[in-house]
Amino acid sequence: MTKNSAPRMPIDPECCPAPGDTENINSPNLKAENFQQNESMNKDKPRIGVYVCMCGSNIAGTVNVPKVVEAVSHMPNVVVARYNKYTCSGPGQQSIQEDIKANKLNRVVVSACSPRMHERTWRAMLTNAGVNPYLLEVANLREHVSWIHSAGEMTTRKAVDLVAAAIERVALHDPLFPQRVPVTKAAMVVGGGIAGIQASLDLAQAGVPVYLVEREPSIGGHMAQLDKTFPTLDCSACILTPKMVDVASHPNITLLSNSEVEKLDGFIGNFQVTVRRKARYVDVDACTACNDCVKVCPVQIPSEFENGMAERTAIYRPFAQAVPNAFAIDKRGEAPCKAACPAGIHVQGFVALIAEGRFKEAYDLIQKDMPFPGICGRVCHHPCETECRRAEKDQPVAIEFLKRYAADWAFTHPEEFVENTAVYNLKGDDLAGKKIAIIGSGPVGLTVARDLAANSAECEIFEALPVAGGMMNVGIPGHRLPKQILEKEINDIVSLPGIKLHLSTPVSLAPEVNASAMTLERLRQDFDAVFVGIGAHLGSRMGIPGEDLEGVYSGIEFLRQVNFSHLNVDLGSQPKVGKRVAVVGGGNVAIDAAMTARRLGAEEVSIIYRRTRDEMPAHDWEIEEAADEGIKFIFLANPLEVIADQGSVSAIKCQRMRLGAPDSSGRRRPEPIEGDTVTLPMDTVIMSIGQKLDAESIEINQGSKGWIAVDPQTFQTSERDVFAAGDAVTGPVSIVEVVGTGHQAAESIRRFLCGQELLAGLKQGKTTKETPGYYEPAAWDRTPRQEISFREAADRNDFDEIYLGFTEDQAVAEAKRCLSCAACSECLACVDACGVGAIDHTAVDTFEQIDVGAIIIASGFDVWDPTPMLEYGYGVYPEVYTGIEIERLSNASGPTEGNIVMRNGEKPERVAILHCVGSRDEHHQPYCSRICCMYSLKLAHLIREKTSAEVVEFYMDIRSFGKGYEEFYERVQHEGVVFVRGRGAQVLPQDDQLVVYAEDTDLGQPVRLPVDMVILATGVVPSKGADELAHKLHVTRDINGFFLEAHPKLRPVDSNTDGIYLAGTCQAPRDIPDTVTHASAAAAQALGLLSQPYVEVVPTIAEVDELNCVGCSLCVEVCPYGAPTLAENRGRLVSKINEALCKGCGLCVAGCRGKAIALRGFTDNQLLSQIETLLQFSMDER
Amino acid sequence: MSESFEPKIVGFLCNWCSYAGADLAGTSRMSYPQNVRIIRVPCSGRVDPLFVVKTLIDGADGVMVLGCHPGDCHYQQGNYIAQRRYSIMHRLLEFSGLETDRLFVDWVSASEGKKFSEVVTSFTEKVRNIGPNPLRKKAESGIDVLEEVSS
Amino acid sequence: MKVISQEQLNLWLADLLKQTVVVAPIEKHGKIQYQEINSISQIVWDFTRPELPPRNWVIPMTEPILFIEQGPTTVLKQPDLPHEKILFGLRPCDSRSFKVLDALFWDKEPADPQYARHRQALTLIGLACPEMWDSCFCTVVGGAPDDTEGLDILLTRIDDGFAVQAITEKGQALVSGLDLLQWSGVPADPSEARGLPKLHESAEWAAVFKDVFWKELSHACLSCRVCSFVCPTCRCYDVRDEVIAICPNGKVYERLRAWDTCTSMGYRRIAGGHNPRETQVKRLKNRFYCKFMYYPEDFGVLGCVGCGRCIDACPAGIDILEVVEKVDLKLAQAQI
Amino acid sequence: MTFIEDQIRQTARKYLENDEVSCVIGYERDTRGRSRPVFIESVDQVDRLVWGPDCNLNLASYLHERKHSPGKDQPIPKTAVVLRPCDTRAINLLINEQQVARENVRIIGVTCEGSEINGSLRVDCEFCQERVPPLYDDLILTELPVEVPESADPYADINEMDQWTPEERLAFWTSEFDRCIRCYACRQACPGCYCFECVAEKLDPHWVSIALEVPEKMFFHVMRAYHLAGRCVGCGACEAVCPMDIPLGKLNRKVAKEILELFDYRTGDSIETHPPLVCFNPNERLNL
Repeated sequence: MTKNSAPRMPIDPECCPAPGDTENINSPNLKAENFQQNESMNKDKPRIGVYVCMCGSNIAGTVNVPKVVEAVSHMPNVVVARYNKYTCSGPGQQSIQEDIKANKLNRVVVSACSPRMHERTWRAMLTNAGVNPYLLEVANLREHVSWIHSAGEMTTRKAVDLVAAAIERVALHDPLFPQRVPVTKAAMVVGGGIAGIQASLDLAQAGVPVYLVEREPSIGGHMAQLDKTFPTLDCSACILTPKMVDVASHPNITLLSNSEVEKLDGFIGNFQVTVRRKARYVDVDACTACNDCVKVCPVQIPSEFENGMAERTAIYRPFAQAVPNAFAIDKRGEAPCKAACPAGIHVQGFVALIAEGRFKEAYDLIQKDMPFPGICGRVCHHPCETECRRAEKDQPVAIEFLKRYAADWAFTHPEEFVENTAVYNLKGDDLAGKKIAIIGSGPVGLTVARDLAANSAECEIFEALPVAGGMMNVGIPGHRLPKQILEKEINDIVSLPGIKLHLSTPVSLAPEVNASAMTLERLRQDFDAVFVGIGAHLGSRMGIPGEDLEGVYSGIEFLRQVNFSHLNVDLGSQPKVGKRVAVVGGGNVAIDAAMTARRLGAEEVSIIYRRTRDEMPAHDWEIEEAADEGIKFIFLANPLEVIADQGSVSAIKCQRMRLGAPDSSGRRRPEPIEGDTVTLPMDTVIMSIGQKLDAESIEINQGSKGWIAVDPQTFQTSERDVFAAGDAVTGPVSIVEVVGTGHQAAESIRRFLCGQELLAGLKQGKTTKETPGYYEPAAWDRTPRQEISFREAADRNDFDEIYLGFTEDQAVAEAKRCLSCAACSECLACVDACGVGAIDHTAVDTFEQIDVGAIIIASGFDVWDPTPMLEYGYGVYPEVYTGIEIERLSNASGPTEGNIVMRNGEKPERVAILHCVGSRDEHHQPYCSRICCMYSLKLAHLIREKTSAEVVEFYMDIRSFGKGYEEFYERVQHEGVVFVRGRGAQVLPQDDQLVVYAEDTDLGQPVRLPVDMVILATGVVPSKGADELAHKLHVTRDINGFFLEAHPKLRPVDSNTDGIYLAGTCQAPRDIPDTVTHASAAAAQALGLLSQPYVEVVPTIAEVDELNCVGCSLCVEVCPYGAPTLAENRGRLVSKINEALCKGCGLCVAGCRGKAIALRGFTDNQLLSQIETLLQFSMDER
Repeated sequence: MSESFEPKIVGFLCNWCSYAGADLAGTSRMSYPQNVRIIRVPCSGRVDPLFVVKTLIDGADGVMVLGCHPGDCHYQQGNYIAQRRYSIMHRLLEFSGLETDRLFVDWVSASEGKKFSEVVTSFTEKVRNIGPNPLRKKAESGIDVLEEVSS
Repeated sequence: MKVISQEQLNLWLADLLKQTVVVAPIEKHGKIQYQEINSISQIVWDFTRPELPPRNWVIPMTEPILFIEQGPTTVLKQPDLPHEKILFGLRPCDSRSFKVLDALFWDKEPADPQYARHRQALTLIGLACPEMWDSCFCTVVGGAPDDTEGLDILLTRIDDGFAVQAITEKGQALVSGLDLLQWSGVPADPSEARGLPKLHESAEWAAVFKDVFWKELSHACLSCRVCSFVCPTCRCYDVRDEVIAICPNGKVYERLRAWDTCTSMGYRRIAGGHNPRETQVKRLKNRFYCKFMYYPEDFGVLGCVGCGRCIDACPAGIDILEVVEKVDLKLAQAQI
Repeated sequence: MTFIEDQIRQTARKYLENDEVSCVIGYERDTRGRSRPVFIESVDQVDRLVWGPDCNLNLASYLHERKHSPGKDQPIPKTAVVLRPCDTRAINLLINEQQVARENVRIIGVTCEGSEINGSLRVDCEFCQERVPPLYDDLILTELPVEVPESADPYADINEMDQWTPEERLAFWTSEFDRCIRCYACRQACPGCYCFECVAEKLDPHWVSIALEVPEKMFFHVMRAYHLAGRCVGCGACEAVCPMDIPLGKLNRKVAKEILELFDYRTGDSIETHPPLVCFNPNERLNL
């Protein structure tokens, strides 16, 4: 030990003697063997030394220290009791060490400052004196007594109680021996701003592997946004980018951009960090940063890097010098429209393409998932529009009509589609050589055929009718769906290579093999798999008298006959429609039948429905179309009998109904009104009350309602090689839903034929997404939804289409109404544009566990948003800017290429800079943000330099404390910048200008200054997400939300979790030089830890008394670290603690009912003796 | 209630937040009444609610248990479980005849020195108003008992 | 035989109450208990037997038996002398229990000082039972509903008052001042000749010690302490020093004695954790052997007075009389 | 022999005859006509089994004596127990706490008409809606369907006490605990109290004085209620065995009521649910 060497233990200068008075104290060196010779001594009867520190006058000024010593000096086991001026000082410690030797002390009570301050100091001292360091108790007489109470009896009494309790408690201490755990020689730096960059480089330079985690796609942080840096005015990018490149190229640094810390386990020297690698959708290594993707991206959203003053595309690179120099796609979950679409159409994508007039691409995109764009664009029930978020603002985007527009455009521009549009969709050749039979050519059969053919399968479609298209063709009348569109879209599919269509070829599903007919059995022999998509072509019957009469049709049969006649198919005769037609039912088929009957010449068409309009399952818009055409509705009536007159229909007798209680579908159940019937004269009756499977007995299993039974996820039937989907499985549903099930069935068939697991990776039902952070535009244009033009009801007497579609202008205008909810529209244009195939829109977040020994938090700051300070009008008056916005304007790579101009492009003539916006303000941030004065001076200089405008700074105090700062202030003053001492009170507009109102406190006068531009010098706040990060890393934050250092003066880079350090502005506002210094300091602290071979783990951990443990497993349940487990001991299960995992929180100890777990150093007996003494200690001698 | 009644209060403070908060109150010289005696524990989850019962029976007039704010626990979940334990114990003690205000459980962070001094002040005042603890087993100091038996 | 009218008795008791502490059966919390009274009107006259035995008055449930003042020289202090007390209305079985306790604590040297101090301060006035109640079996263990054993005075209810028997000199002296009428009648014998089992001599019990029936009996035992705590003759206790004050020069302890029992689990555990009576059967059997074998052999009196409290109180329905009967049966079987 | 007794005996016979269990725990009548627990180990003894409203213990408590192997290489005995609905909830608790393995227990669950303590219906039974055990292997039916009482506030008595002043409550409990003799019958009869050594008797750590005075008794009862928080099944065995008729159930019912209100939890619903004091919900902020 040498005199006058600097102390190694940190000592609070506020209360401690000058360093010269202190002695060198060795740092703790706790080894069990050090205590071997003293083991017996430690276990002997307690011999306690009590030391009450006066702490100069810090304690002694308030507490009667001699009286405290006197009061406890005769307590049992107390051998020595003394007071000294500074117990933490060298002489103070030495006197204790001498006492230990002279009086064979084996326990020590120090009554001084908080144990959080010097407990380590005393422990080290005990170690040096050969006493186990855990045989120490510290009574806190300073922070908890002398500093908060005034001198007096009560205060001294409190001190006595605390010391006496510490004496009673220390007698129960046992020697403890910390475990040693090796240190993982790697570090993680969280945050890639200048602090994180500096810390990473320092650590890497010293040979430590570093993982730099940055949540944005590029490192650089706020410094990358700056133009010049004060006071030297060197270009920010010029000094930062070389360092960024160093990070990228340093062999010891692993850069994890676009990543966030998800979870932290472990402890100092042995952390396990789980990092979420957010999906970037662009392969960083493959991306050449060529910018081709940006050219095709249809989405424009404000650039964060430019503070919203410029736009960027959804696939982007934050700035040109980004590191890693690769693009990323900004996705905010799945757009609600796409999520709602049963067929999975990339809705936002095709809408975005239409908005840019890229109709061919739009059509191709729709085509990927929807084989019938034109059909679906006309008859879809469009759940996408129901979910459209634009509806929350005004009306949903007209997605269905936009889809129709794209399809119609494709129909009218065949030259753009030289090759069959569906062919490009080729996915692979998995199924080359496989043969699949498809029964039914409806939408589901065609979808399955197309999907399988795209995988090079050979598909043969067997259609019972003489026309293809199923219900699309024979169930939907022409005024809703023109035949030429149908023809094109069906033809697009059946003309694909690998698809063969057999019309008029019915297949019997009956189990009996009928030699003459084509049967399922035979198809199964000839094909590798069979798909059944036979739809629901049989109309249900009511079972009332007169249903068999001539002039009574089922709705579905009626429509089919009419469609046949339009298709020139000779199958039965055109239905005859009388003057008065009754259509029974409330669904879409009923509406179609009614409107068709009218077109066939009926004079009076009535829809009879047993409930009311509110309960009608038909779509609202269809009901309205029908009403417009004069169709009558007779509600609350239920047919009882169709009455004939001479063999043909003459009337229908109906039961009047009323609505009763809701049934299982939630609709109110109709109940007959007894005795109330009505007879309506009718010539034709069309029964449209439901559809059934058109097959009686079939080979595969049927479900409860007669539909084909399939596995709801795989669509496999009871026979392994037979799959089914569509209406035949689900009952009648919309085309888009049928297509969706077709895709799934086709995928199952593909997997079946490839011998893959059918269920693997399938979504279990509809996945409920976590609330996605949809893109919220700051403003949205108020264009209303485009109205589609249609033919007037009076003209609609033929089977020509009712709706006429959008014009090109309408389509583009309507598409521009899209709010781009998911940011990236998933138009997939970038995929095609990318020459190196770096883009994968299906990427998902991945998780990586990284083991490190130390962590440095460098999560930085956010610029405060001054919108809440309404008096300054930020966000209201365009010429009010924040400092960082002017940085971008001034920056040569910024939106104005370095010209500081107003929004109108002209240079300002007078600019006001308001200081301390939101800082030093009890309503916002009470603290000084430290950087604003200096950057305001810098901006003033730049504005003077670039525009010669007059610059007036409204300030409270100028804080120019750093090296060269005051000189810079001087310089700016000489450059003619005007300084007004006084806080800006208000900014108001006046005649194309803004007027700043303030008080000049030097003159004591109000100031009113018209200016062209106002710059708000906003301060800094903790970065968004700092709270979450603090929770994940278990570190605490101060009252303002900055991370809290372990000691404000002596441990400014340690967090209060061992092994986690703080760098830069995450801890407090600071400028670049200070940030870099702080970061290097943090790196040095981390290096100190990482250069040790091991760390010692606290020995104050839980211990099980296995004899008394009943094995109830409570401890196992409550432990956050999984330290206790149940293990067998003498034939029963008892708890055992894994010492390496236990952190000593005592949660299990407090929970253990039988008190079979103890927390070393905090045993029940120790706490009980402390409680007892605190409450019962008497100062009176007996 | 005599004017001179000085309640005895014991506070169990978690080392990481509340004890540091109390230290901060000291460092910031934010004064509060002398009645509280602080016991440092690793976590509010260490403080078996039975300590509260025992402390009251041993003669305390009020007991405070302070821990980290929810989500800030140094040990991840200690304060959450403590919260559940005390929600039950507090109601049980009330039901057994204890005045509600004799037990105070709250969250004080390391930066809330001001809050600490405020809660101690207001709690002391409350307990002073309720008066001495009726559950207390032993007399104010053991000496009184001795005098009784030897007289 | 002398008689005393109820009125006269009340006056006498009121007079005694002025001079000394009187303990008598009163109703508290719906239970009959021997408690200190402050008015004659509190006394309950018609009762079977109090729920708790009177031994609380010689071995209180909890009592400091010594004070220890730690310091440079340790000072020991005895608690105060107990006050003189009259225990009035004791049932003969309960009075008999004092003889049982005396045998251990008082009769043989060294006497238990604290017990002796309590015992010396007591005068016992009994109240004969008018009948034998359901669970009573005093006659099996050598007692009787009108037994005078242990009493200073026995009162027996007759038509219009109480027959007074002064048993001891202390009793004689107490009633000597009273103007009592002579009565020539004889109180009815309340003993019942119902089929109570025969109690075997202590030596014979050894023969059934290993019988399996003990194990069967113990299945239901909950290892609680009810039977012992209601027993007038159970006298096991635990002693612990507890801090009552922490003074600058040392702590003050009181040495507490509190009831304990052999039926509870930790009773026989010794340092190091070993427990020779770890199983329920061993503990339960000990209770009966203590009453009927160990105690008579060591101290010459039966350890049971036949009050039947444990029969009524046992939550598991363990019946001491059934045990006696079972032993009789087993011994009879063994002879055949 | 009643309808219920006949079924209990038949079930016991079945188990013993098939050697499925080594013992059936039920009730018998003693010579004085009172019910008491009985351990039937052979078929010829099954006719001792009885049932009645005074069968008010929780026989699941006896499983603690039978949960370990009786000796080296001997299997853990299998036991059938006659249980009321509330009693069976204790089985779920004990399985959750790793005390009892389901395969070692056969539950003879009795459809419950309510049980009595000292001849009057238990408070819990007055409002009990659960007449059929939630868990059983054999369901013992009553001759007539059990009438489930009108659902009323089962905690009316507790709510009333909550309205009292603290002084009144303290006076009430002081008077009740005054006569407690700390015999621990309540604890011993409780299926949830199964520590090797209760804190009330432990020397190290030394929490409670041996003194039989009100503060010690209060500590003991408050501790027991707290330790049973979220674990008490409300079987009332503690009250049934108390020789001093202390209304101990009130403490447990108070806690059960709070647990239900705070955590929507009832003990013993299933073996998976942990008592609420063992787990937490990070989003909850309780009124402390």
